[in-house]
Amino acid sequence: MTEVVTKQELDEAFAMFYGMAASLKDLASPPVEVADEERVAAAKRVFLKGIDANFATQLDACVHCGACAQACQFYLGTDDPKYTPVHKLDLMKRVYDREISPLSWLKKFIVKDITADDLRAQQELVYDSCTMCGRCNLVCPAGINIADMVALNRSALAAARLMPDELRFMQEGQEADGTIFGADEDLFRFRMDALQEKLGFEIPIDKPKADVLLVTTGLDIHLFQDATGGTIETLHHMGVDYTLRSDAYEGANFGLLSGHEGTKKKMAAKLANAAIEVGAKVVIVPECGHAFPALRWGAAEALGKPVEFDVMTVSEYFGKAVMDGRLKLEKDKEPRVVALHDPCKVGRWGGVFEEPRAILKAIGWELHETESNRAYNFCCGGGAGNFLIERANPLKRAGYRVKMAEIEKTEAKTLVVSCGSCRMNFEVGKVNAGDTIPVESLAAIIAAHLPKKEGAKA
Amino acid sequence: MIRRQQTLGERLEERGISRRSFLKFCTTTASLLALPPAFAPRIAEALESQRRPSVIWLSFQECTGCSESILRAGSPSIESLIFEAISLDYHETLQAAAGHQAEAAREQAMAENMGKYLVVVDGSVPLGNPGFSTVAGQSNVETLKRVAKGAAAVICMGTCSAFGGIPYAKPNPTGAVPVSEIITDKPIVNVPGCPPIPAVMTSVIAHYITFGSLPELDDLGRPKVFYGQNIHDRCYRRPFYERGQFAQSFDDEGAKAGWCLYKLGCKGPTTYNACAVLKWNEGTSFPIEAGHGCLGCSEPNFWDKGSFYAPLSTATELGSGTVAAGVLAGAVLGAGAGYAGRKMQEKGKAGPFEAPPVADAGQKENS
Amino acid sequence: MTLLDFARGPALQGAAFIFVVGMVWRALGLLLLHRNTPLSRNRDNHLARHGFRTVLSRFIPAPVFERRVSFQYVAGWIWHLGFFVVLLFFKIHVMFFQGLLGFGWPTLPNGVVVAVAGITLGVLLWLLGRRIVNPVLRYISTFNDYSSLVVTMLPFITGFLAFAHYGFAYETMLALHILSISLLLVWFPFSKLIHVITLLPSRYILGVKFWRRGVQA
Amino acid sequence: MRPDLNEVLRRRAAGTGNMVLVLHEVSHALDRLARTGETHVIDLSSLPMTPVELQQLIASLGEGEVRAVIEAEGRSEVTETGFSGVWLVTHRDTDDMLRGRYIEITPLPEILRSQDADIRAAAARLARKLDQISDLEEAS
Repeated sequence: MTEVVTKQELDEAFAMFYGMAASLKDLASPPVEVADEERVAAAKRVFLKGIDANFATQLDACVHCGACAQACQFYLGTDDPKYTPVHKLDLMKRVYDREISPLSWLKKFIVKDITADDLRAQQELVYDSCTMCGRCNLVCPAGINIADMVALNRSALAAARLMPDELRFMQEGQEADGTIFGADEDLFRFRMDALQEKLGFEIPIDKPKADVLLVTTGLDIHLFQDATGGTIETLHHMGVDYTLRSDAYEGANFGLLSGHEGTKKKMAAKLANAAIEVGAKVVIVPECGHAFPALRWGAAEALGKPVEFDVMTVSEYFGKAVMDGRLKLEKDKEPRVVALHDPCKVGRWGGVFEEPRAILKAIGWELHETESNRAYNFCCGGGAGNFLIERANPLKRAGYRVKMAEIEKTEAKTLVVSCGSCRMNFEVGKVNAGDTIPVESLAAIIAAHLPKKEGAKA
Repeated sequence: MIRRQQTLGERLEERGISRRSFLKFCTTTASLLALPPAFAPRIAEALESQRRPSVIWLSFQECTGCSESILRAGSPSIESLIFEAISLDYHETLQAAAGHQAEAAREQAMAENMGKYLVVVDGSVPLGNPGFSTVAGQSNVETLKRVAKGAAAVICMGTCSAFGGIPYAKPNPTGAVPVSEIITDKPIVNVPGCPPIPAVMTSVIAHYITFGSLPELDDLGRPKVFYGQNIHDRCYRRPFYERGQFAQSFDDEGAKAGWCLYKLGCKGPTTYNACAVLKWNEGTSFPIEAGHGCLGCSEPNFWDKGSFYAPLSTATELGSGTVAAGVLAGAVLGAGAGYAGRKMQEKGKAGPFEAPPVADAGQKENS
Repeated sequence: MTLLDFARGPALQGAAFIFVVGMVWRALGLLLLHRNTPLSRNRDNHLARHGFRTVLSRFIPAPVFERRVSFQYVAGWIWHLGFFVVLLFFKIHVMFFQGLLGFGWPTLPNGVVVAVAGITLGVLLWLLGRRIVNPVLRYISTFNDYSSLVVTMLPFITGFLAFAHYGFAYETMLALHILSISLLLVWFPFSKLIHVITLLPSRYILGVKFWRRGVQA
Repeated sequence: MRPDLNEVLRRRAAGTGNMVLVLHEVSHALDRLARTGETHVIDLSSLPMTPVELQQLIASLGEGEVRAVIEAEGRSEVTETGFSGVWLVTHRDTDDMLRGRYIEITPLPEILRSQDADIRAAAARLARKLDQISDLEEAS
């Protein structure tokens, strides 16, 4: 592996980036003045559109058993019953009961209409204290998809222009520039040039046709260069026909995270169209949790038609390559004891579980599973854009503690992560909690275990 | 008449009936009235010293089963003693006098005992055509009103006079009603049953003579001591009910083994009467002991409460028609609600995503 | 008309009518709503089968949740099973159904049914207490939750009293028992008890959602 | 298939359980009689019991020294049970049908005693008889 960034450089970049992220709120433009009735009307439109027969059935299936609280790390971390997952759907249920429910003719007389104040109060519940990790979905005896309904709540609040300032800043920024953290094309090219220099081979950008479209993200461009570098190095090593595109390099989608539908679809469509244009069979999204669902499950929705290309996240792509022998990795002489974090958006919501484990096995590392693993994994505590929301810091810490407690129990010496924002959240959590366990990118680890001689070919 | 001025004690003495016999009667009467055995002397004392009350018996739409039950003519028993205690001045079936003579006897008894005599009624009163039931050219309702006017109390013997009984059952062609619907200003004791247990009447009269009042009545005007408990609670087959051992048919093993007849439609649990304790035919048996479920004959409307052979806990009106109507109505409502819901969903798809800003805010609009 | 006549006749009939109307109304109303279908490619080709697998697998909690939610799963199991055992295998109830349907089926001895009913009622009471005491449950509980629990318990209480000939007279208790069932029937379609028709479909929906994404949950 | 009659009888014999209750009541009443002289009557017809139970009850009380028969509008039987002070009183009517059955806890059941009214009537009757005898003697 070529060290594209040193530990010290990374720490410095992290400190700088963290400072920037912490000031997002102040960078955001003042919120738009909106009449309360308009907020309510817009939120209702989103709910009415979003509550389909499936959601309706599930809303009518809840018996208030309270099991979901026992799966939620924000409840477990705070013991505050208001963070009970299904409670977060109460507002939506009111709209459902009054407007769509088969009993709406009766419920209109009983259930109170929602107000703008209700919407404001809802912010804390669906942004600060929920990362839509979906763990509650798995404990629910009724199988209610609470997480996706929280996502619908976020959309409703976004429509009511009540998203948190940090996310609004990110969403507005991406709506305007197509990228995040100001990682514009110049910075992208600058970073690629720098990587190219260190890696010692040419990184294909804007090839007209390629089998694989590689996407990166502002977070990696700014900060986690090791992840991007590792991915590129491994692709190069495998001899894959890939390219990056200067007009479609941003994998993050703050439309999805903030709940802003327009931005969500716009960003997904942009990447999808680019993939179609280069004739990609596979789009590799970076180690960025939500970039995967945004494209894997969102591309076809954004275009309004099925898409031909596959979408894989880095760990999935290389994991499959390892599993079917296209990628050989060198075993470490002294195996390291590691724990693996399955990012919610890639694991529970994406079905990528065995691929990263295959990689760890291939390099001979000893994986100590956390008690909750694979689909039952705990969130890092700051997913779904929450790592940017300043006022949610205490909640993030509570969530982090729950997660880290499981990791500590495994007695692993290193935590392997293949998600930038998880990694970011772990780093911040470590600083706050005084933890020292190293958190490493899976992509960088793969690159570090590529055979020295050019051997394996795709 | 001289005889009527005598007390019971004098009459007993005259007839050579011993005090022991009388004590025996009083003891068994106390136990019928569910009074502690210690009450027997008080009953004895009262019966001995009181003048014999005059009793007028009116028969309307009835089958004479009640009279038969009371008199049990073929079997004079200790109960017949009560006829020594009363002066039965009018009873169409029993009295020797007939025609005008009989009516005259009644008028005389009424005049002599105005305000003090007892009226016993068996049979229901038709309010339809007066011709449905008349005696001596007088419709039942007229007779009842006339006779009851001077009565101290009315005792309704049998389900027909107490609750309307079988003439009252749907479709009630004669417009029959129970006595209580016509007479509202006199104390009424209902002694329902088809027929009623004879001892009940003697006991009521004994009570009336002893205490000068009617026994305690329940909300249906029945003496509580006889009608206070349901047949089920005192049924000797009750243990089988508790164990869930039910005869499934009248000829199965369970029936032979004397299991509970609940499943065969026994109305014991909802029928308030003393049959299970006093029994019939001088304490020989009662319907359940004979192997048939209770019909509930002493309860109001017993004839119209569904099959005698359907268990009590079954629904009487619920059927496939109800369900079909429900499905239909539900389908209409559901289709309407579904349509309305779809319209709301479609409404959500119209309109902008974001709430429009206040016009003069001058903020950038980015939707 | 006595209370029992009313209960056995119009009350039960009316309640059953409302029950059927409500259930069909809600079921059809839900089915007729627009249903969003995803456009993205599935990771799994046997969604229907796997959806049913989720329907079944959710009857027991995943091992990782056992420690925290086993109690309520087990409590739920016990009282639901108890409810059906008492409803369907008590002799007198079977007689009721026989009167309604024209056929019956084997029953359990009364002693067993009484024991099951006692356990069921005990669990229900405990769940009620838990709903009041447990902070999470107290927080999320609404009138719908408490009323549904009480309305579910009433037939047990009245049934016990009627069977034991305790409290009011038998026919009054029987009438109250039938009325409490009527209340349950009326309350059913308009309360959270509707989960009887929505819960398993809800699991199926989530099962399909997860399996589609390659997650066996 | 014919039911096993013995089995049926055994099951019937299980009964209402009231037999033991009655025995308890007798025991308490007897105790009171011994201490305070207070008498007590238990009306057996007011308690549901199977015929078998009644037989058992009577059997368990046993038979004592006194057995009296009263012919008064039907036969009545008064028997002292195996427990002194506990009497079994049975009233029948002229058809020999059972009218009542009582357990009396008393030194002497009231029905056995000659009744005051009967005594008075008897005295009068005897006096009349003596008058008749003396009249006859005078006449002879």
